[in-house]
Amino acid sequence: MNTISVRFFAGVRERLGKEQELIDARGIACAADVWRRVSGDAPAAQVLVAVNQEYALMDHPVHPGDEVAFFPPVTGG
Amino acid sequence: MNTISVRFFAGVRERLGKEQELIDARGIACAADVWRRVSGDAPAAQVLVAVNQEYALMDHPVHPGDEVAFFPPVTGG
Amino acid sequence: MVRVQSQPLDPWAEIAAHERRHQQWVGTFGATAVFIGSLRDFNQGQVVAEMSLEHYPGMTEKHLEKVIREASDRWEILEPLVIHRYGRLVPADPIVLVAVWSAHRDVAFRACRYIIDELKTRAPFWKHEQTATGRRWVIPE
Amino acid sequence: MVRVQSQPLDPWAEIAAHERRHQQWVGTFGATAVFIGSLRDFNQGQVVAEMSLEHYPGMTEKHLEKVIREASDRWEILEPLVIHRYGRLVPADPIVLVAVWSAHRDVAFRACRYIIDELKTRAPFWKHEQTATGRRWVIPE
Repeated sequence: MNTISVRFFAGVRERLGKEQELIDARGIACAADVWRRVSGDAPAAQVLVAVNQEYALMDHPVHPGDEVAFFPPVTGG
Repeated sequence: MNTISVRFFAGVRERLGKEQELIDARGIACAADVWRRVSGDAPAAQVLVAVNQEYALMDHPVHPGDEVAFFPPVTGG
Repeated sequence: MVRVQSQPLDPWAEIAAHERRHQQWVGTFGATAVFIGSLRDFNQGQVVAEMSLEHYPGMTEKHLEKVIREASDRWEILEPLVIHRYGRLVPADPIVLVAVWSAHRDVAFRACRYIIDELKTRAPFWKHEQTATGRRWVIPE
Repeated sequence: MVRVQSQPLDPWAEIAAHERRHQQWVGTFGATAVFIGSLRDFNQGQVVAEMSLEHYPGMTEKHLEKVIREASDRWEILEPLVIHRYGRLVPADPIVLVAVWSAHRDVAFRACRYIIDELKTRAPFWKHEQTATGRRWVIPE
């Protein structure tokens, strides 16, 4: 399993036009690397990150088999 | 109607052995006078007073036709 | 709405009925805060078998209506629901219900808390407990 | 107990059912604090016709369970009930329910408030509103 599963929600999902993506783990060290790969952009302040379903920072390490998600600020409740 | 209606609740009712009493308004100027008349005692700190169903102090004026009540600290809710 | 009753109190049914009575509220509130006080079987070091709750009819209702008016002057809330039992209760019986509807969460919480706190410290009710060692008037906390 | 569901939510029936599931609680709690969040028909200057609520399945439940654990570590409470809707909602629909049972009033209020505040600021839900002028993602308050 040399891949990373990437998920997108809400405005981020709409903007990138995808819900989910499997990427090759080679060359990926942290969440910011994942973001650059899937968006072609630099990390943006208004994009939040979760690694394995827990909030993380953009410099959080990412390993093969991890699930990384990107989404805007939450509005539940 | 030259009387004052006096009511007693909870521990005060039990101690005085009465629920209600009509007293002559003559000689009564304030709630403390009512208390002395019905209990034979000086006003006590742990006895609360209501005049016409509103909290009052012992020196609150009392007039013929008023309803005066004495009771211990409340424990509702 | 204020009600003081000796009949058993079903808080969840009462709240649902209050909402049905106010169909015009539909969509106008985003927050409901509710507090229920109920009888514990243990209090101040003793097992409680049952309780009898005395009140001052007339003054109780006046006082609760005043507290609701104060809360409504202070915060933007819809008409709160306050129901309080009196008479004989057994453990687990609901004693009091306070429900507040508002556009906003913070307001609903604050107003609900205000009403129950004022009720507890000022509404003319007196609890008389039956424990294993006899009857006693409950002392305020 | 945490549940995230697309079916309509009847908060009062859910609370009553949670109490029935916990017969062993009878007489042990004296205070129940409840918060319900529901969909208003007006938000941020616009009439709201309907809403679609997106969430992150899996992370949502994990997050809510963590918040409940934190509240239970911090205060003496019985097992709280938290239910959150997702999917399509119309105005007046309940969105979220938080119910907390405790021996004491202050604890019940604080824990209930903590859970809903943490849920609002951190649980991965996103509101998408349909207004007269189109669809829009709701901006956090």
